[in-house]
Order: sequence, then structure tokens, then C-alpha cells
Amino acid sequence: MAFGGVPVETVEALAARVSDGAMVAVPPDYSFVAMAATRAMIRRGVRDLHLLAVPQSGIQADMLIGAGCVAIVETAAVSLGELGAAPRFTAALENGAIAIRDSTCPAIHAGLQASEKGLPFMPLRGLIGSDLMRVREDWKESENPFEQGDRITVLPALKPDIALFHAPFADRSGNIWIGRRRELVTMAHAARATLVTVEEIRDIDLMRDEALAGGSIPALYVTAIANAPKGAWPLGLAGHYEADQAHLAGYAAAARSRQGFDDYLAEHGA
Amino acid sequence: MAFGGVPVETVEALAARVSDGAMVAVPPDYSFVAMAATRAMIRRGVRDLHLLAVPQSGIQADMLIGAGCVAIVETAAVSLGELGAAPRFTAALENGAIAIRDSTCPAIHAGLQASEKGLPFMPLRGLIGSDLMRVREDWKESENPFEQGDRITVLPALKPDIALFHAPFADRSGNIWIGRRRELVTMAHAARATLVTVEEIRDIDLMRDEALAGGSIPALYVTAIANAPKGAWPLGLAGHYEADQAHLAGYAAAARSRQGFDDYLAEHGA
Amino acid sequence: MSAAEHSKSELLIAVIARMLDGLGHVAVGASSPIPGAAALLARARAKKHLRVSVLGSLRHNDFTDGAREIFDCAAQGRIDAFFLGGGQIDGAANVNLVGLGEYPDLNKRFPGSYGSAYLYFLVPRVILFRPEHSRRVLVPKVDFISAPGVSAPGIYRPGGPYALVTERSVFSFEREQGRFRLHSIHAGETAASIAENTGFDYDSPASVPETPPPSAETLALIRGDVGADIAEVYPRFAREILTAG
Amino acid sequence: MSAAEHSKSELLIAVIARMLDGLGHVAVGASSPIPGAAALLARARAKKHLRVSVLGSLRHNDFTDGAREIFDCAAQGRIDAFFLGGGQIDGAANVNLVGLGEYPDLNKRFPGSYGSAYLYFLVPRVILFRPEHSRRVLVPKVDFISAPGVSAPGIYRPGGPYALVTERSVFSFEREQGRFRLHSIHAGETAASIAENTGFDYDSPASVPETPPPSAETLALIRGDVGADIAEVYPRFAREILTAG
Repeated sequence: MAFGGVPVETVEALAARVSDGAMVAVPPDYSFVAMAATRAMIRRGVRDLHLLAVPQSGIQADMLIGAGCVAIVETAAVSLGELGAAPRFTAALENGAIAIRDSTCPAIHAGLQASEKGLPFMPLRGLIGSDLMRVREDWKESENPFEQGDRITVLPALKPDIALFHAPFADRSGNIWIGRRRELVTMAHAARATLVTVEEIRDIDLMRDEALAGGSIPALYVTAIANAPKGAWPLGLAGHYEADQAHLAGYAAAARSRQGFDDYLAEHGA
Repeated sequence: MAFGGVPVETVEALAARVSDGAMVAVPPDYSFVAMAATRAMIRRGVRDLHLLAVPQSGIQADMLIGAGCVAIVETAAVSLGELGAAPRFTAALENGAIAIRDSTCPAIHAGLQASEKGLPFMPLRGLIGSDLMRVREDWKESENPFEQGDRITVLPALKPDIALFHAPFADRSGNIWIGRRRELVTMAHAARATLVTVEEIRDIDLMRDEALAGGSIPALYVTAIANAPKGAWPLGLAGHYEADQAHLAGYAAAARSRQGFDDYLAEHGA
Repeated sequence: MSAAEHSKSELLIAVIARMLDGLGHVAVGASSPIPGAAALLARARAKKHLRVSVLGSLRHNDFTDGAREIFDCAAQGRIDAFFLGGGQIDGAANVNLVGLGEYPDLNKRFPGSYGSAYLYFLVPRVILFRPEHSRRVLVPKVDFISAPGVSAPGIYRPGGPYALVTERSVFSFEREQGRFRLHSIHAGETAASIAENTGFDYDSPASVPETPPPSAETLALIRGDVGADIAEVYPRFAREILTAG
Repeated sequence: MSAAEHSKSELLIAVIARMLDGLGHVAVGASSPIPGAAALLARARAKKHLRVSVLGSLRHNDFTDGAREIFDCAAQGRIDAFFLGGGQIDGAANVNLVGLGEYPDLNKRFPGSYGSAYLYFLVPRVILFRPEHSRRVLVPKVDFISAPGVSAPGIYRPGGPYALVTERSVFSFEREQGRFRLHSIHAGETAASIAENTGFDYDSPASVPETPPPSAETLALIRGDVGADIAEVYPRFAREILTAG
């Protein structure tokens, strides 16, 4: 089933669009995370992802890492927030099982905005004197061309193969409503392909609704959509449902061990 | 009368906040132009403005220039669109009455985004080989630090003293709804002060309304608000009222001569 | 006016629309009623497979990230065609939207460069549209290069000029040679009348075909849905020109 | 627990809130329940003259331009105070949020640097908050500098460290000297116990005052509106800690 050029498909089919080795951009825990699609990616056994957290991640990154889907994680942080460290992320890094590109939040936003603008790089303040500059060999110290001696960092563009997120709703033309979660707009603009799961498809035209259009991503940037009610669970979807704190606490406890994590995956359909 | 720290005042008082010599950023004709405030600025006799069109302007720039309020206009274009050339702009430039900083649309957006990000400059593609590079001595040709020999332009930040526009509504805390007119967001972020006239002040909380928050500018960036019903007239306000085509045609005809322009101002309260 | 008869505007709309066939996304800038109508005509014929973004339109514009989005979108490679005009256009496809004379002391000021100095570099198929076809407009060398037609090697330039459409003819632009080539001439013109009214050198085939007129079907579309669509942004154009039929 | 009694969390909330008095806009990042509660307490006392932006909150966060807005906003000079933690903090106020050992072969991995490598440079009053006050955390030299406490002359740096708050004491940071100075010690600690548990050198006045306890009014606010407010983002914190009263 397709409309307006944007196919609507199953979560499995959507997840199958994520090729092994793809660079996949995902939002932070509070911003419309596609958890149903994440479980489908794990079931499919995707491998060697370059996971780009925009700008940090939680259970999504931890599960993908624990399930062996990730080769490189590029992020400002991975954590379960109030529930403590992300256990599979932490273990994978302490074991050297995955590579990390340690970053800082605005550097990830800047790299995506460079791609959004078709620019090869973006300048950024801060950073100089941080060991991130030492370990990120792709970041360079440069000079403000308008003030001699004013040192400033330049960061290369980040161009994800895929932006993946979950949204409250789409319309029948494939336009996506994201409200104030505008990092999703930048992700969609910057990425080669954008995959979106939604709570529902509504029979409206987001582009002709002045109240909603400003909080929408036009279908122009959307590659495929899947219907996934409660698709952010066990995370919340702001304004729609709360995070399932008990479930998240259960995950945090289970994932402390390899066996507990595997049991969790087996039990929760991933 | 003040609420939440953002004063609500008369259009005259709001216009009086625009000091002589200020750099004032204004949107294009189709994007929420504060025409009532513009007439108030002309009545007050503001002088020597550095008018920054984001990225072009029409009757607003033409009237301010004709009324002698402008010293420098920085713009990608000034035109009355279907109604032809902007007569006072054209005459002022042909007479050398004002200075112009000729630009191109994305250069103005880039300069504002630099200020939005607290950056001293932004890179931009295109431009090289345009005579704009020759006449804009503040623009520089540089090199992509990540690819030897790849020439790219760098543009200095544009930091307006004031962003001035008209919006459909504000809430009681001074948050402003602008829908998809996101150049207004960038203007407000980049400017030192933001002055907004509105059709009305609604008894809602834009920040707690998920449908509207994403299309809003938080009060954090807003300096003062004035109630100005039909405040974009004779231009339109998208989704609210259409442009007054007959009036605009009358302006275009009248402003062809100095006398006609002065008569227009006298007749239309400016 | 019968279906066989058509106005010059209708001819130009049809000519430009043909250049958009098969594309995925066409953007139309400010002050461009005929290109706007052409894009909407191409969309009507493509049965929704063509996306059209008309700046200044609420109904035919899906951009939601403000005035900068068209520029970002072009840089992302998501815009296939765009239109530029020019107070002067020269044989190397340089366009002048700034004015006549020695800058900044111009004898005649035009509105300004708009997005030309950027989009001309980034949009693969930029169609130059300037109805007036005279030696005043089509000059050997523009007084001010708002945007250059060609760039030196090593300058990032995925885009550039594709064709020049005027009231008299259609030129294609040969990027390798950096020159225009006469592609077709409108009814009533001759190779000689084109040469007489063109201030720059261009290539020409031995025999220049006549620009095909719009079909009855195309005229019906222009006078129907397209006219209604374009009226939102260009009410005067829609009223004065399209209702002439 | 009577009003005179208070938990350590309540003391820390009150201590931090005092550092925010008179400011215009305080932002609170991820995983910061005590700073978040402190900012909301300061706001409650300032009667709306203080704006608080709590990342991850829908109700106490007026950002509408996505996750990047806090960084842009800080760069614009519109954020007066922010909070950073650190798996390690050293005497030059360098913070390590990355891990222990020789990068990348860490013995112990922390979550990551978050926005520290940027906001520490740009926000005028960055308050370091790390409850654990031990030689394990407060070290002579961090293993990894997520963000440096001081910068060389010529580095653009309007912001930097203001104070360090722990479960045992408050240090102020002297930017000229690039060193901490012991500012107050919490009830039950002594100058000697601080020295014993601090791994870095710091300055100290001859007599160090005790950190004043929260007033009954402050405690009532924390246990009332502030607790209810913070529960949206930190439900466990709100439930387990604040309801202890």
C-alpha cells in the first residue's frame, strides 16, 4: 500500500530497509524513539550498524549493542538516566566489543546541520582543551577567518544513511507530525533515507493545516512509514503516553548480565 | 501592563524601541510583516536604520526607504512582486541616497544562523564567481579544511539589534505562535531584541499545548509585544487575511513619484 | 480564442512544462508566474509524481522549516529544477539581477540577486526565463554577475543552466562549451529575427525547428486547474492573462 | 522528620538554589534530579522572575527548536547557569564523564561527555554537582578531560566553573587562580574530614563556615510544589527521596 509516493508497510518491512553496516541516526529517549522497529531490527539480526545518537541514547542503543547489531556507536552519551548506567553499552566498551566515537551533543547537531545544508563542515565553539579533540581525529582546530588568533573547531558533516524515529501520526500523503521535536527534522533533512513508525495515520492533510504544518516533516523527506501503535514502548511518547517505568527498571536489572539480557530479549519479542 | 516579564504596550511604544541607527531584521512580504509598526516607526521619524531583509523585502522596505528612515539596506532583493519594482528603493539607489549591501537569500539565513549559534562565521556553497563576492568585502573565499583545494565561502555573523514582525497571536506569557514561518524563529534567536505585534493575545499557554508549541517562539526571546489587529495590512497574514491587492496596486502607482509617495504617507497615517 | 489558438504566455507555460517532464521536485521562486504555472501544469500531467514547491504559496508549498528550507533542500540534492530570470543574461549564461552600469553607481537598479548566487550552483536543471528577447536583455557581457553560468574546475557545482526561454525562442545551454545553442524558435520568428535580437553569440543547427504549440489538452489544463492554482500567488497574472482564452 | 530535620538531598537542593538567586535563566541537563529540584526551588522563590529549562521535561521546558536549542541559547548568552557532574573532577575543575583508564581501553566506562565540552565554555555559571566526595572522585588529575576547567588566553570562553557541591562541602572556583577554594562544609564534617576525602589541592580560609541548613519555608517548598514538579522527569527521585520528609 502506497500513497503520495511514501509506502506504508509493516514494521518488519520497514526494519528490513536498514542494511547491515548502515549509519543510523536515532533520537534521545525523550524524543520519539522507534522501539518497535528496534525490536524488529534485532529480530532480523542486522549487523555492523554505525549508530549515531542524536545526541545521546538509552535503552535503544543498549539493546542494539547487547544484541550484537552495532559496530560503532557515535554519541554524546548512553545511559538509562535515573536507572543508571546502560549495562550492555558499558560492558561492550569495557570488553572492546564495539568501537566508540565519543562526541558532545552540539557537535552531533552541528555535523547533521552541515549535511542538512550540503556543507562539508561546520564550525563550533567550545571543545578546545577537551580530550575529545585528541581522540576525534576527524575534528580539527582551525582559525576564525575574521579574527586572527581566534581558534575555533571545525567538524565534518555527519551524513546518516537512515534516520529512524517514531511519531504520533502521519497523514495520508506521508507527512509526519513531530511537534516541537525538531531534531527529527534535522535528522530527516540530513539523512539519505528516513524511516518512521507512527501511532496512527490520520485522514487529514498536514500541509494544509496551518496549526499543524509548522510541526511537521513533509513527505519529501520520508522514505517509508509503518503503523506501530505504542511503537515507542517501553519508552514514552510525549503528550501521548508515559514511559513504562516498571518495565524499564526490569530491563535495567536484567541487562546487568549477559544471560539476563538474553532472557529479556527472548521474553520481549526481540 | 506586563505579564511573565514580556511587556504588552501600544504600537507607538513598541516602535519607539527602535533606536536611530539600529540594525533591524524584517521578514519577506509573505511572512508576517509588521506593517502597523512600520507606519508607527515612520511617524516617529526613526533615522539611519540598517535594514536587514530576511532575505528580501517589499512595501515595508520601500516605505521605510521613501520616508528617509534607512541608511543601509542589506537584502537579497527589494521588489513589489507582481506589481513591479519597488519605486522608492529603486530611486534611492539610483540617486545614491542610501547604501546597499547586496546579498543572496541563503547568505542572509547563514549569517543569522551564525548569530543564533554564537558563531563568528558560517560557510556557504555557491557564491564563488558571483560579483557579490567582489562587492561584499566582508565575505571571504576560504578552503574546506577537510579537502585541499575545495574552495568555499565564509560569511560573518549577522547580529541584528532588533527582529521585528507581526504574528497571529501571543499567549499571556509572551510566547508567540508563528506556525511554519521559522525564519522568524531564527531572527528572534539571532537578534538582541525581538519586537512583535500580534492580531490578538489569547488566553492559552502555548508552551503546554503540544499541537501549537512546535510552531511557537518562547517568551525567552521576546522583548515586547503590541496588540495590532490587522497589523500586517495592506500585506496579508497567511491563514488569517489576504493581502489588499487594490491598496498595494495603489501604493505601487503612487510611489512612482516622490510627491505621490508623500501623499500616500499623509493619507495612510504614516 | 479557440483551443488551437493560444496566448504567448500559454505557449511559454507549455514549453517550460515540457522541460520538467520526468523530474521529481521542481521549486519556483518569487515573481515567477509563468514558471509557476508551468510547474503546476507539469504536475497535473505527471499525476502527482512531480512535487512542486511554489515560494510564497500556502497551498503549493510543503516547506515547513522556514525560508531557508529551499536552500537547504537544494543543497541536499532534493530539488531537480528551478527558474531564474535576469535583467541581463549573457552568452555564458551569466545572469544580472542587480542593475545596469558600474556598481555601485548604477544607472538602473533591479530588485537584487535573490537566491541566484546559490541555487544556480546547486540545482541540476536551472531554466532561465526572460520573456523580453532583445539586445538590451541578451547581452555580450552582463554588467554585474549575480550568478555565473559556468564555474572553474574545482568549484563545487552540481547545478547550472539548462535552457533559456524567451518570447521568441528556446536556447539550450551546452555546459561543456559554456555556450547557448538555439533549440527552437516560436511561430512567427525566423533564424534571422533571433540573430537580430540576440546580443550574444550562440550556436545554431543548420535548420532550427519551430517550438511546438500547446495541445488542446494542455490548453484546457492551463485554463482550468492550473489557472485556479496559480491565482493564489499571482492573482493579477491569473486574472489578466489566463482568462484571456 | 520535622521541619528542622532534613535529608542530605534537601540540604543540597537548598545549597544549589541559593547559587541561582538573582539569575534570569537556569538550564538543567539530563540525569540531574537534585540540580533540577534546586532550579525549581529557586524559581518558586523568585516568583516567576527566574526561567528554568529542564531538559526532558514537557512542563518545565520552553524550548521549541529541538534538542539543539539549549546549545544555541547558551551561545547567545541567554543561559546564566547550568550543571555538570563528573565521574572524576580534578583541582583545575576538569571533568571526566567518559571513563577510568587509558582511553580507549578503559577499565570503567561512564555514559559520555553529553554537552559538557561545549556548555562549560559558554554558560557563565556552571555548577559542578557530584554527591560522592571521595579521593576516588575528586582526583589530582582526571583520566580523560571531557571538558577543561580553564582555557588558555585567546580561547573564546565566556563561561566556566562557578562552584563544586558535594555531600560533604561546597567549593567555589577561583578562575584567576584556576583552583577551588573551600567555601562551606556541611554539618557533621570538619576541615580535616574534607581534606582527608579530597584528592586535589585547594585553598581554604582559616575558618570554614558551616553550610546553612534549609529553612522551614524552603523545606516546605521542596516537599510541596518542587517535589510535585520534579516528579514528571524524575519519578523515582521524587518518590524515594522527597517523600522521606
